[in-house]
Order: sequence, then structure tokens, then C-alpha cells
Amino acid sequence: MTTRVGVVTFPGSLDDRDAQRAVRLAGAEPVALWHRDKDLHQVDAVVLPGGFSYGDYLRCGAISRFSPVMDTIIEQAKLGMPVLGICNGFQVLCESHLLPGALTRNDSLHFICRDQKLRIENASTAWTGDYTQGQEIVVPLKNGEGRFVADEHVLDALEAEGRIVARYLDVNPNGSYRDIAGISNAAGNVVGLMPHPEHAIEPLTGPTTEGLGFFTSVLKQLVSA
Amino acid sequence: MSLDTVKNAEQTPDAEQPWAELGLKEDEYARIREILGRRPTGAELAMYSVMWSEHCSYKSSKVHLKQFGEKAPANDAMLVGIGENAGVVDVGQGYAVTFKVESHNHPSYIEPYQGAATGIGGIVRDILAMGARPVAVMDPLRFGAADHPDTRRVLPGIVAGIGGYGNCLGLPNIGGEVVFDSCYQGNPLVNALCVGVMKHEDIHLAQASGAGNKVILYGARTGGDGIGGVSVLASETFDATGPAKRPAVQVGDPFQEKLLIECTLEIFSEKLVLGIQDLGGAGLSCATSELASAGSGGMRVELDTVPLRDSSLSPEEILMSESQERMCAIVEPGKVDRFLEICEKWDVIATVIGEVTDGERLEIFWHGEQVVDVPPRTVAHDGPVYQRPYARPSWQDALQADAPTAERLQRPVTGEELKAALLAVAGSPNQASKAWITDQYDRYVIGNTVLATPEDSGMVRIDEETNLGVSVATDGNGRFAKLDPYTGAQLALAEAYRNVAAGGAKPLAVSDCLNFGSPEDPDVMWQFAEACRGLADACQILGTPVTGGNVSLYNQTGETAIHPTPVVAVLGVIDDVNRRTPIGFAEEGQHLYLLGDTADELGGSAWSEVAHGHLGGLPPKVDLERERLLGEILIAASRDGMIDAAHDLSDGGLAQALVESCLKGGNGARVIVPAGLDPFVFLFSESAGRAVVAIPRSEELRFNDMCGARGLPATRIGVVDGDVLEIQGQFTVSLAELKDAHTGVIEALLA
Amino acid sequence: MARVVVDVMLKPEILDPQGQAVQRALPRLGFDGIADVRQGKRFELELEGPVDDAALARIREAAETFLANTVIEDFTVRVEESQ
Amino acid sequence: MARVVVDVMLKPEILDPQGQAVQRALPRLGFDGIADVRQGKRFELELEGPVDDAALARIREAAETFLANTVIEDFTVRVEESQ
Ligand SMILES: Nc1ncnc2c1ncn2[C@@H]1O[C@H](COP(=O)(O)OP(=O)(O)O)[C@@H](O)[C@H]1O
Ligand SMILES: [Mg+2]
Repeated sequence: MTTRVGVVTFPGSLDDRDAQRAVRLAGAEPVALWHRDKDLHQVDAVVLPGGFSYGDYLRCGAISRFSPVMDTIIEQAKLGMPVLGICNGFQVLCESHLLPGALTRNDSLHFICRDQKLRIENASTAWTGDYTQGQEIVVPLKNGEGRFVADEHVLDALEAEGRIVARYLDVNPNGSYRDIAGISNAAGNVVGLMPHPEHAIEPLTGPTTEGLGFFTSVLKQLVSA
Repeated sequence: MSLDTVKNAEQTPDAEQPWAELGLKEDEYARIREILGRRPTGAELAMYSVMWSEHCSYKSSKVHLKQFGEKAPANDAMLVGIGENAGVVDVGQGYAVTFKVESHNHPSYIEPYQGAATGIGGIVRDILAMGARPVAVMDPLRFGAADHPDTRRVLPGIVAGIGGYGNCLGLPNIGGEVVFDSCYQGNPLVNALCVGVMKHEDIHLAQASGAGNKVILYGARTGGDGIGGVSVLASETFDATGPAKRPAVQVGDPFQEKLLIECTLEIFSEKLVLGIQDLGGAGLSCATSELASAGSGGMRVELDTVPLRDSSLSPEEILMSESQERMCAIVEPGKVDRFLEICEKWDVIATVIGEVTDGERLEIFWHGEQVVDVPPRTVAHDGPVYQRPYARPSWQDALQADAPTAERLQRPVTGEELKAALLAVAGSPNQASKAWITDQYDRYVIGNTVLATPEDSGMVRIDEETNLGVSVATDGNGRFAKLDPYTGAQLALAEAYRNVAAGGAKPLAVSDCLNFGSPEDPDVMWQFAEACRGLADACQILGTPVTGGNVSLYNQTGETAIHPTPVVAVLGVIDDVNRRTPIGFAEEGQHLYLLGDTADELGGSAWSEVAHGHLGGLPPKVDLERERLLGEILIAASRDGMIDAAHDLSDGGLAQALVESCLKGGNGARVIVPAGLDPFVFLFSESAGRAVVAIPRSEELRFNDMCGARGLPATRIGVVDGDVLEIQGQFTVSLAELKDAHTGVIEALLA
Repeated sequence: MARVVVDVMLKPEILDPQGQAVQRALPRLGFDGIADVRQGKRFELELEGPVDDAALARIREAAETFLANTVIEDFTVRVEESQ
Repeated sequence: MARVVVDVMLKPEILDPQGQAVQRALPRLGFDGIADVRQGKRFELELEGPVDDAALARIREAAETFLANTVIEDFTVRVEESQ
């Protein structure tokens, strides 16, 4: 049976079709999930895609976090289901308190779209198993509110527990504390990532194909689980 | 104020009416009375005044725009031509593409962020209204001098507004233009383009047919914004202290528009709509009168049912409001429930506000009383038409006589001087990298962007199975058009055409945005007439019809008009986007060829501006047959895998093209000045009809044979190599030095 | 040091998409009875010197020319009451 | 109808790039003597019913769970004094 990976569409989600394409290219079956529907339709993992859900009004991810589908996702994530939040999805995960910290306005105060070099700091989460620790990749980054902030002791704990999944290299594009581009929960099944691996899966349309690993990783993880 | 009903208007024929304040001329007011056989009601007056404004009626430009239809080349690809919200072109495999460029100049000067944002919102709704999914946007921009303090106010706001709205809609920004010139100081130009894709059978038109069918207004609530904006914006000139009348500014809600897009596409996919129109300038006045006049019958609207944001609005205000993010659809009664259900799914407010009648009148009611009873065509299409006087400006001859000859303008001669000139041009605001701006735009969303900034054209894949794609480029050189508006308009088309071809796509069709000064100035009107004539003639020769566009007049500060600025967008199609040609010199060892002829043509050039602040002489000559041949060679070479890089030559000439292609590809080049050519002319002339290409050695013979057989001059000028750009016998400059000069310029000016 | 607060709100006739989004979300979260929400900005300015009339006049000017966009926004300036 | 105002500000220890940008710009515009600027949000809520303790308690809860992200923000709730 093929693995089913759900991709949630909130009102204002933009990269949902891109995430579905990435899931497909990785060899899984993408399943569209609707924000109003509590039912996850037997998916094995979930991607919360990028975009401007609810226009990013109030705070990014703040309104989406209260949608019916999130109730179920929060429940399942706590039981170990792999969940990847990309950009706006990362913001939703922080607002849902599945991940610590918050994402705030870029220090430049501008939206920034660039090809970003990252280092994979933890290759043992559900979404990074196909990378090697320390591997450097380039994927697009595009956000206006991507500056990861958290208390010093939270940051120290993230470092100590190996929960920093990826860091910005060369350029810190948004002022994130400690160059953090992505983090995971303690169990490693929930990952939030500010850059967009789903835009680096085809040589034709991406700067590289080095983003595909996130989507193939979760497949292996699910098969071996 | 008591309600001015139709009955009341009949009984009080002599009541005073504010037609002049609404921008109508005395004879126009008299025409309205004649059409109606009585005085108009307040609501009718509001509708006529906005719909007969310059912006909506094209009263000054119409007589010249006619040529685009009359001279249109026969073109099998045209599915919908001028007259609809946007033209539609067949691109094969059952796909149709629609695209259009529009202006939002004046609002963007007053409120840069919201003005530019709502400019994107408006053009996207036009494309959506054709039945298409919007797939990309572009933004041709013009600003005042780069170092002027007001540019620091205007530019960041406009860029943030375009990004803020477009990014939030999820539309990749695949290109545009940024030009600085002090002529745009009090009149920045914000043109916005959108491309949309649909299947042939999904094309929708703005028409209301079939008595009993329902009129549904959906999207945002109607508020008091932008009331009168249309007539005021398009008719008033701006002085240095700001607009004479401050129009209400509209605030955009891109989130609402995103919902409107998804909701509308779902409605289209279930075939629930007979006719559809977006609400833009003139709001409901425009939508109801245009829908009704394009349909078979009349229309009856209950204005009370319009969802309001402000319950105190009068019927006149509701009819004139330009609240954003609204659409109007004609739906069969049996499909209304499903229509409303889909709107509910997307949290979009939708209301039946009226129905199509079998009469011939547009009738609008308020609290049960009739406030409008008009023949819709008279509102939408029978506006006044002006034959504005025009005459060649008295200063034109002197301007053209002031050619940038070597005697008049000191030219660089030594290698060192040439190198300094190259760095100065590459680092001037107009030629410098625009990354600071374009990095604020999402170019990746949707995952189909094949080419985007800083490539020659923007290209998107429209079918992931077959790899069919389309590309668009926009161009417009106001300096050339000032020197000669006829040639300037043709050069704009030629450059956009060349850019599309350089990427490997076949040019199919044109949209244009004509930005000019006041039509009441005969000099400006002459520029306008010449530009239209030039563009129409050139489109005929290149076989690319104008499918639609927009006119923006009154772009002037006091007596001073902007340079005539026809912005031309060319749409092309490519069968396999994998065959696209990028601009970067990516492979060492490939040979560089210069295609086309280079003459001593520096009138209006980037060099003359940067080195001498000079504008005079004649623009480069246009040879449209040569442009077509060059295009055919570039397309064939791309299709057959003969070239790996191509960059068209325009502002800054070969020098600038080499800088850009080297930096993009991360490789240097060794270049030889061809025998008989002056090194300065070789590097900086802006002769049209040229491109530089990089060719793998294995393809060189085949490529040369093709050019020889077709009669296109192709001169081998060098090789991709190393990490310096070397002009042999003249100078070398390292990539690091080039990058230093070319990047960081815009941010330094705005910081 | 003294604190001056500048509140900047969209003019009443101008669309406030942010406030609307909040207003629509509140009932879904179980917060009823809220008829309208407007969202604006609050600036807290710490002055180096005393908050006298001259200082307030300058801040009012800064609000007028810079902190608020008076084409679409209104503002108020007030000295913060100590809490 | 009565108005309740919720002010939301970033916690003092969180960097506020917007406030800093304003602060940096002010001297360039000729406004000196401003030691610090913080930028936050102001929500104006119009209630349908009376502003009693129960209503304020509910609004405080909405602020806590929704209007502010207490990981990074502080908030205050107050009834607007009529001006
Ligand atoms: N410069 C132009 N060239 C060709 N067609 C134009 C030009 N300006 C306007 N048009 C066409 O005239 C029609 C009316 O234009 P417009 O009022 O801008 O449309 P809309 O009502 O969608 O805003 C459209 O079909 C438009 O494409
Ligand atoms: Mg239209």
C-alpha cells in the first residue's frame, strides 16, 4: 500500500499544490486535507504548507491554529504522527505549541525570496533521515516573518537536545536567533522549517533538487516503523 | 437628502445637478439629458460621470487605439480580441492564455503601498474574469531620479505593495522593469501585468443573457472607498504638492482576493456561470452596465441587497464605490444554490442583487423606488469620443538634431576609459542589479517558474505532463520614445519580442499600457498618436496582434509631462520548457557569437545618460523583418539544442549584456572586437535586432550554417572562459569587480 | 524617563482587513458578543528629556509626518499614565 | 456600545526590529531626544453588551489565547475612557 501524506489547505495556503507535487515525486500519495474537516482520511503523515493562511492577519498561523483540522493534527502529532510545517506551516506549529518559540518579522522588515544555503544539523528526525548530519543543501527561502525567536533557556535546550534541524549558512536572511532555520519536537516527528524544500525538487523549476530528501525521508521512516 | 428617483427627475427637470464637479463637460451633460429624454437622477449622473471619464471611456485615446484592430495581422491564435477584460490566445494542446497590462500610476503616488497593491489586485481580477487561473504577475515600474528623496518614499512602498499583494495571492512574480528618470518624479508609473491559463472551453465573457437569470455580487462588502476616484484620478492633473482633489484611497485585502480566486475557479469548474465581470474602476456602475450592454436583454438590480461595510452609503455612492475584491456573475436560477454553497465553502459573501430582464433597460431600485432607468449601452459604450488636436512639438527637431556624436559628447577611447565606462554603466541605477527589489517578490510559488528575474523573459510551465509553457516580456524605453514616439513604440515592441525569442519561445500576441501626459496638450497628443501608429504598424509586420491593454493619461506634474512611455508586453509559447534558453554563460569553452548588425547608434542610450546626462538625437533604427529573422534563429537554435545561453542586446549595449551574462553564469569571457568596428561602438551602441549567444563547440558548424542560409549576420566574438571579462587589446575586469559595481546600488540609494 | 504613546488606527471609512479577520475568528473560538474589531498600531516612545508641551508638539509632528500615514490613518498622542 | 482596548507589545527581551527602524529614522527626520521606540498592536473591540466584569474576563481570555502570543508578547486590557 502506498504511503498517504496529507497536505492541509487553509484559506490562504499557497504552496499546497507544490507540497503535493513533492510528495508525489517522493513516491507517496498526496491527500488534500481541508481546514474545516477534522477527519485526516487515514493519512500516515501531514504537511502544513507555506502561504499566507488567513492573510497572515493578527499573527502568522494564529487563526489557522484554531481550525478543526488542527485539533486532530495536534492530537495525532502528540501520538507520534510525522508532521512537517513549512514556512506558514512552521508558524502554525509554533502557534499550536507543538514547537517552542515563535516566528516574527524579519529583521530587514522586508519579505525576502532567495536561494538559501542550509546545514542539516539533525539527520535523525522523521523528515531528515535521508540527509547526513552536517550536509549542506540549497533550497529557496521566502518569508516576511521568518525570524525564529525563543527564550535563551529554550534555545539552549533545543541545542542540547539536538532539536535544531537546520541552520542558515553564509547569510542569516531574517535575523533568526542562532541562525535557526528549522527545529523539531523532542520526539523528532514534528518538524518546522522556514525554507521551502518543496521548491527544490525538479532541476527545471528549483535551484537544486536537494529539497526532495525531506519528503523521501518520511516515507522510509513510515515503512520501517 | 431626499431620494432622487426617476419619477422625481421627470417632475423636476430644472433641478441643479453637480455634473461639473463630477468631471462632466457641459455638452456631455446635455448628451445624457438627450439620451434619457429628461434630466438624469443622482444615481444615473453618478454612473454616467464615472463611465464617461477618461479612464473608463477612453474618450481621448479611442480614435487612435482603433488602429490596433484595423491593422491587426491575421492570427489564428487569437480567440478573444480587444474589447473584453483581456484578450485570449490559443497556445495549443487545448490551452488558452490570457494576459493584460494595466496602470495604477496616480493611486501609487498618493499611497504607494496600497496604490500598487490594488493595482495587482485589479489586473488579477481581470484575468480571472476571463475564466482563467492567474499563474504569474509582472510589474513594469518607473520612478523619479534614484537619488531624489521622494523616490525613497515612493519606491519602497510600491515594491512592498506589489510584493505584499502578489505574494499573498500566491502568484509568482516573473519579471518587470525598474527605470529611474527625473521625468517621473511626481508621476511614478506602476504598471501591472497578469497571465492566466485555461482550457478553450473555459473562456468566459462579460455578458448578461437570458431573462430570469440571476445577478450575483460576491466578494468583499462595499464600502466608501475610492468613490469618485475614477473620474477624479483620471481627469485631474497633479501639482508638486499633491493631487488637486484627494481621492479616497482604496485598501486592498489580498487574502479576500485569494479566496475570490479559488472560489471563482471552483464555480467555473462546475460550469455555474454564464457571464462574469470583475469590479474595478467605476465599481458596480461599470459591472452592471457592461454586463447588461453585452447581453441580450436588460437588467434589474435591487441596490438594497448589496452587502455594505458602511450602512450610511447612498445609492450613488454604492454605484460608484471602488471597493476592491468584488466580482459580479450571471447565473441560471437553478444553479444559484450551488453557487452560493461554493462561496460559503470559501468564506466569500455572495448575494443575489438582481436579474436579467427581457427589456432593454438597466433598472436599479433603492427601497422599492426606481433610481436608474437607462439604456446600458449608452453608459458603457456610447461615451464621448474626442478628436483632440495634436501637432508635432516645436522642440522635436532641436531634440533630434542634438545627436550624441563624437564631436558633441566625449567618448572613451583608451582601454582604461572603456573599462571605466563599462563599470559606470553597469553600476548606474538603471542598469544595476534589481535584486533588492525582486528579492521581495516570490518567484517560486506554484512550482512552475522556469525563467524569472533577471532573465530576458519570464517563463512558466503550464502543463506538467507535456511541458508546454508560455513566456512574457515587457519593455518600454521612454527616452527613445521622447526622441521619436513612432520609433520608440516600435522599439518597445521589438525589444519585448526579442526577449521572448531569446528565451526560446515563439512570440504570439501583444498587450500594452500607454503612459502619457495630458491629452489636452497637443504635443502629448502627438506623441500618443505617433506611438499608437508605430505600435500598430509594427504589430502588423511582426504578426503579433494587440489583444488588449490600457491607457494612462495625465501623467504630468504641472506643465511637464513624463516621457511618452508605451510599455509593451509580448506573450510567447514554447512547446517544451526544458528547451528554454537562459542568459547566463554557464559553460566554459563555449563560443560567443554576436547576432545582427552594430551601427554607431547612441541616441537615447544608457551610455549617453550615464556619462553625459544627455538625451538627444534619434533612437536606434528599427528593422522589423530583421527582428523576426533574429527571433526565428533564436527559437530554432533553442529547439534544436544549438545554443546554451542567449541574451538580447538593449540598454547599455553589448557591454551590459556581457556583464549580466557573465555574472549570472559565474564565468568570465574573452572577447575580440571585430575588425572594422570601433571598440566603443562595439561595446555601447544600442542598435536593435541583436543578441549575444553562447554555443557549444559541437554545434558551431550547424549554427553557422543556419545563420548563413537565412542571411543573419553572426560574428564570432569570443569564448566563455575564466573569471575575468577581457576585451582583447582594451582591458580586463574581474567578475568580482563587476559584481561589486553591479550589485548593492539600489539598496545603497534607498538606505 | 517618560513615555509617550502614539496610537495609530485606520480611518473609520478605510477597510481594515486585519480587524475583520480577527472579528470573524472570535465567534469560532467561542467569544461572542463582539460587534466590531479594528486593529491598529501602538508606538511607545521613551523620551530622553521631560515630557513638556514642546516635546509633545514634536511628537505630534513626528506622528503626523511619519508614524501615521494620514492619507488612511488617524493618530492620537498621549502621555502614558503610570500603571 | 462600549469599547475595550487590548494593547499587545513584544516582551522587552524580544528584539523589535520595527520599533528600531522607527527609532533610527526619527533623528534623520529631525526628531531628536527619543531614547527608545517599541511598536506593538492595538485592538479596539466594540462590545454588543455592557462592559461588566464578566465581559472583561472573557476579553482577557481572548487576549491570552488569541490576540497575543504570550510566548513573545505581553498584553493589557482596558476600557476606553471616553475622550
Ligand atoms: N492601449 C490599449 N491597447 C489595446 N487595447 C486597449 C488599450 N487600452 C485599453 N484597451 C482595451 O479596451 C478595453 C477596455 O479597457 P479597460 O477599461 O482597461 O478594461 P477593464 O474594464 O477591464 O478595466 C479592454 O479590452 C482593453 O484591453
Ligand atoms: Mg475588467
